[in-house]
Amino acid sequence: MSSVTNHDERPNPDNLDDPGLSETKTERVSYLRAGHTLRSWLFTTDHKRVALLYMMSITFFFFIGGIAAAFVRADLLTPSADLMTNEGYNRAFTLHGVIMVWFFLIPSIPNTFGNFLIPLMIGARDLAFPRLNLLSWYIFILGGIFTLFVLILGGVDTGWTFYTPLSSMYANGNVVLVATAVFIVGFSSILTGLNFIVTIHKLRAPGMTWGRLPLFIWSHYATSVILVLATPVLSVTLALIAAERLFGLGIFNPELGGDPLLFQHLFWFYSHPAVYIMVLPALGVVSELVAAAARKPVFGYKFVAGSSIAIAVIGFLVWGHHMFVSGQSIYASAVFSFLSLVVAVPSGIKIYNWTATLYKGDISLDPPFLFAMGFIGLFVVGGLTGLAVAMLAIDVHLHDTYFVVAHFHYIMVGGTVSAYFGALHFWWPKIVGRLYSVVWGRLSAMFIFIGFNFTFFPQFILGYEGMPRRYHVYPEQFQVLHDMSSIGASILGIAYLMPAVYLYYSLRYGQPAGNNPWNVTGLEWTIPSPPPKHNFDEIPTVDGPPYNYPVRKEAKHA
Amino acid sequence: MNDFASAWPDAASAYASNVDLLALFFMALVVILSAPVFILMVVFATKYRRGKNADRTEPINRNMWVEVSWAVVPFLLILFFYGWATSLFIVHASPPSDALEIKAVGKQWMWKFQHAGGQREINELHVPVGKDVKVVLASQDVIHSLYIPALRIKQDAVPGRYTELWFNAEKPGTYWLACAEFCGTDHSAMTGKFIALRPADYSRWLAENGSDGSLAAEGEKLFVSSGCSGCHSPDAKVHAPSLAGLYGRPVPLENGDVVTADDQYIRDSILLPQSQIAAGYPHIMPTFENILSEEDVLKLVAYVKSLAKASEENLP
Amino acid sequence: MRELPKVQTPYVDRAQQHEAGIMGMHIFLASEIMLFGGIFMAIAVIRQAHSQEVVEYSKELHYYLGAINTMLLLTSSFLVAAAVHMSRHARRKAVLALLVSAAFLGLLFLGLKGFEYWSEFQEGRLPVAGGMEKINSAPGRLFLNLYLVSTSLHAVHLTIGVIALLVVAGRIYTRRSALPQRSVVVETTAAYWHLVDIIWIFLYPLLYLAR
Amino acid sequence: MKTGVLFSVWVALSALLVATVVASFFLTGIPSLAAGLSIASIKAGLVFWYFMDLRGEKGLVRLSAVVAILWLFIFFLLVAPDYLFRTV
Repeated sequence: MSSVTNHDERPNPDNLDDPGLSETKTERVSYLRAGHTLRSWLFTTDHKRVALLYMMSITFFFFIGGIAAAFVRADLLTPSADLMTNEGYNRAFTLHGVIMVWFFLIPSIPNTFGNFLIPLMIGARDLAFPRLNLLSWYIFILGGIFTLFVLILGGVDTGWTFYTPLSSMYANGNVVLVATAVFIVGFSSILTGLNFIVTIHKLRAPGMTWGRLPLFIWSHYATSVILVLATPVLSVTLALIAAERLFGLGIFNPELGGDPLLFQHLFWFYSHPAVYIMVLPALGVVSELVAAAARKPVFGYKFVAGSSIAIAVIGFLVWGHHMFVSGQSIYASAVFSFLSLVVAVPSGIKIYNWTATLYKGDISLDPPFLFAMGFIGLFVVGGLTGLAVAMLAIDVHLHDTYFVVAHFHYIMVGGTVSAYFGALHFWWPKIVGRLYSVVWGRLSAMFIFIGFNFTFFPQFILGYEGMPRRYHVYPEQFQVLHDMSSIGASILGIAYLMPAVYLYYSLRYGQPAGNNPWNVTGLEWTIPSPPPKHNFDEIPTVDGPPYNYPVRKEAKHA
Repeated sequence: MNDFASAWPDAASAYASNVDLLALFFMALVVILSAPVFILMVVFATKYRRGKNADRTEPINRNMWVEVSWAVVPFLLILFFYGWATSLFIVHASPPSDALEIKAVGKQWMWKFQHAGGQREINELHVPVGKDVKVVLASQDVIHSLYIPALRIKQDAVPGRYTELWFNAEKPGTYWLACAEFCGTDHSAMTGKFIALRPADYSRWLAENGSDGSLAAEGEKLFVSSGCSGCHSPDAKVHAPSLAGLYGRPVPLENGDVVTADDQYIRDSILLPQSQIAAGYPHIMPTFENILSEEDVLKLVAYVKSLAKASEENLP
Repeated sequence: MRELPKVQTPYVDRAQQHEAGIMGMHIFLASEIMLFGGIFMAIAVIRQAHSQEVVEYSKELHYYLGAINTMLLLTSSFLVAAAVHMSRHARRKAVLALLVSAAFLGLLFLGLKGFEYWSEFQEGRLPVAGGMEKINSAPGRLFLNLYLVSTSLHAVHLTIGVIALLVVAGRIYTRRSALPQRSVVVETTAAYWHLVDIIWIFLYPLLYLAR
Repeated sequence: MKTGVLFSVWVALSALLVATVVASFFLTGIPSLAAGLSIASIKAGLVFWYFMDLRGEKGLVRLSAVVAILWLFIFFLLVAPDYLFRTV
């Protein structure tokens, strides 16, 4: 067990014979060294390299989106408008939303860790359509370039939700360009989802039955189904908005007899399931992390696997809960409120089953597990406050307030980003072949958790007190809580930067990881770190259930 | 009047207190459902920490009944709250028929209110306490949302249709009102005051802000000045439906449907006249889409409504 | 015959590769169905809200041209289905003839559709600048807008389909795709073509025959 | 599959096309819409089943073809209560 890096033993940069410093044997034949030219990266069809391309691009977009958030929080320090104009503020939060949703959260875990791990976990040499995989990265980048272009042109001020007729007729930003950017990036999502589904169906190694799939795979399967079925609806809706702006199409324009609420139906039919695109992969990651930390099979494997599929399916039936005060029929609201409660059941199953998994485990407190614990805590708060806003009478009060802002940040940022960092800390040794400083990892896990709560918990109170979201200028009574939130955001911002430092450091000075630094199960840990280009010299045969840790029959006496 | 420093926001109506009660009980449920997870996670992480000596024999990996129970029991608890929240919501969504009616128009970026007596105000809403008040919302441009936190209610104002909001304020005072739906540049400036007055004060306020005439009277002026009377008056030569006694009655349409002549129908007939043509009349009414503002249309609706009442009174 | 191409990277055998290709295409088609689903939803809502005008303006569309176009697509679908059948039996020349004639019918469809747009423009019923003198109700214009958007989106798909058919025919002609081993390219292209046909099957009654 | 079968399906499709056009002359309102949509569904089913050869495919491919239609059905089903019962 070499998971703990001792700083005294770290390789000496002056000693060129130090095995920790120079290129190890496995590294020399790994996918990382299979071609050193830029061309070998930009035209690669290796899923592992495409995953790294994605990782670099989404880190970049996370940074841009984060800067926009910093502007927003800095401006909210005082009740008046002092840093930005009203228009500038609207552009800042719109940009924050658009970039974080479509260029960070949705591709975050699936396109990086999903891409990297799905073939490794099921014993395949690559995804089913390797060239399509690379193409989807290029499409993603094309969409990203459009967005950056909009940024240079001055941004857009509709909010990431593009509600009509504001976006279609009244907004004066570059709505068409942003719609085009999101439209393009949607195709990247669809192609990735398609690739994952076919891969999971067709490329499982012999013996890797559905009942033996890691839970990470199950949740990515569920995510892919949503990607394929929901994204096209968003695409066509954005196309209709563009047509509305360019040619006066009129579907959402009441002056022609159109209905602005139709947009909301179409938009949320995608965008509610999109929340599950963001969170399902995170749930899969946490299942892996919890099992690995406890060295035990996940409690109730079938329930946890099934709940991923259930979340994906039921997640399509609840979009109307975004429209309780929109003038939607009250009968529709009652139905959607009920269905929204139903979707809590499979999420609850996961939480309780993870907790049960820890019972009698052999629990490691390494960074990945700390991130997983952080995830569970934030996800529980986010989920249960989600139930609060699914309650009709409570939602009428809380809709479009900071309560909602806090709720979805707990799920999407607290949850998904914690899981993303958890995954990064867990599989980093596999991806780059080097170990990082565990102490710093634990510290950053704790700082992220604390900073996050500091930022977003006050927003629950703000919301209940009636602070509407997307407000630039606000009554003075809200200032204390807003300031707490902004201070928390600065802690969070620094905490997010910490891993960048020690992970980068580990690239050069980290100890070689060995095949299985955490001593856990899973096909990806049976091959060298970093993996060779073709993953498996010989396609493995699977003959046991997942998380097949030895069960201790007798009490161990010291 | 308001204690802005208090953490719990003011509740200015019985409905608001009911919502608070529901929220408090729900918060208790949140604690009940999440506490076991937090406590057990910490307990397990401490007790079964790697390297620590603990009894780890015979761990269990599945138990159907336990799993089903922790799926079903929380759901049933939540279901109880669903019933509670939904019944409150239905109260919120059903304005009493005899409520005092105030018209509100949202436009970038202000709220305009019109009282039945023709009193108008911008970004301020004066209402009497202890009376059911219904606000009919319209929007001139984009979607807005009238939000009165002290009443725990909000409702979107959607262009192209009317929506409603009602309340019965109990505590006199000045509260905050805001636009909750993002509506463009000065969204955060679209706020105002919600002023609940004792009935006597309200009457005084109405008198002090008296206008040239009631909403219906202003509608009548528009009816003449916009040219509606040219066709719709009883002595007009053009074959157009008479509007006397129309409001609230069923109207047979050309395509066989029958609709009730409510606010929305009258609004649509003015702005989208070709959409629901009354049976037996030619398609000649022009649209007033770009001629009349939402406020004007509300006045005309009030006028047509008053014609119905007038004709009822004339009945023997 | 040239040597058979090797099985590509992630696959262990040809059957697996074939099945993956077919499945990938069907999943893509599922996403296409959802794409048009948004349009169908818009048609449904407009129809429900303004049935009177939808019927009135639908009657003005050239339903017989739409019927001829439907016939062209159904026939082309038949030809393409036959091509799939022939490709499995390595009837190379038959496959080529069938694919090319199906593509030709597709082009005919596009030509006829273009003629239809042109004549509607002449009649003043096409909701584009200079072509809508006869449209005098707002919901009517909305319906025609929707007609234009959905049929042109369909036409874009059909154009892609024609190109795909011709490309596949070209690959078979130059023997870059050997039959029957690479019949999967014919099958997947055919599946796309059928889906474009099916979308038209629904658009036709909804737009042209609203009564 | 024999080309003969394909040809008879083509004949059936053409007949259904004639049927849908003829029906539009006699029916109006909801019955007309219902007729148009049911005939279209039958036609789509024939194309799916025979032309696209789902008949010969494995369950999985059939499922992926059906699932989108099912999802659209869900979409329409849940949007309906809003548009049919919207008051005010």
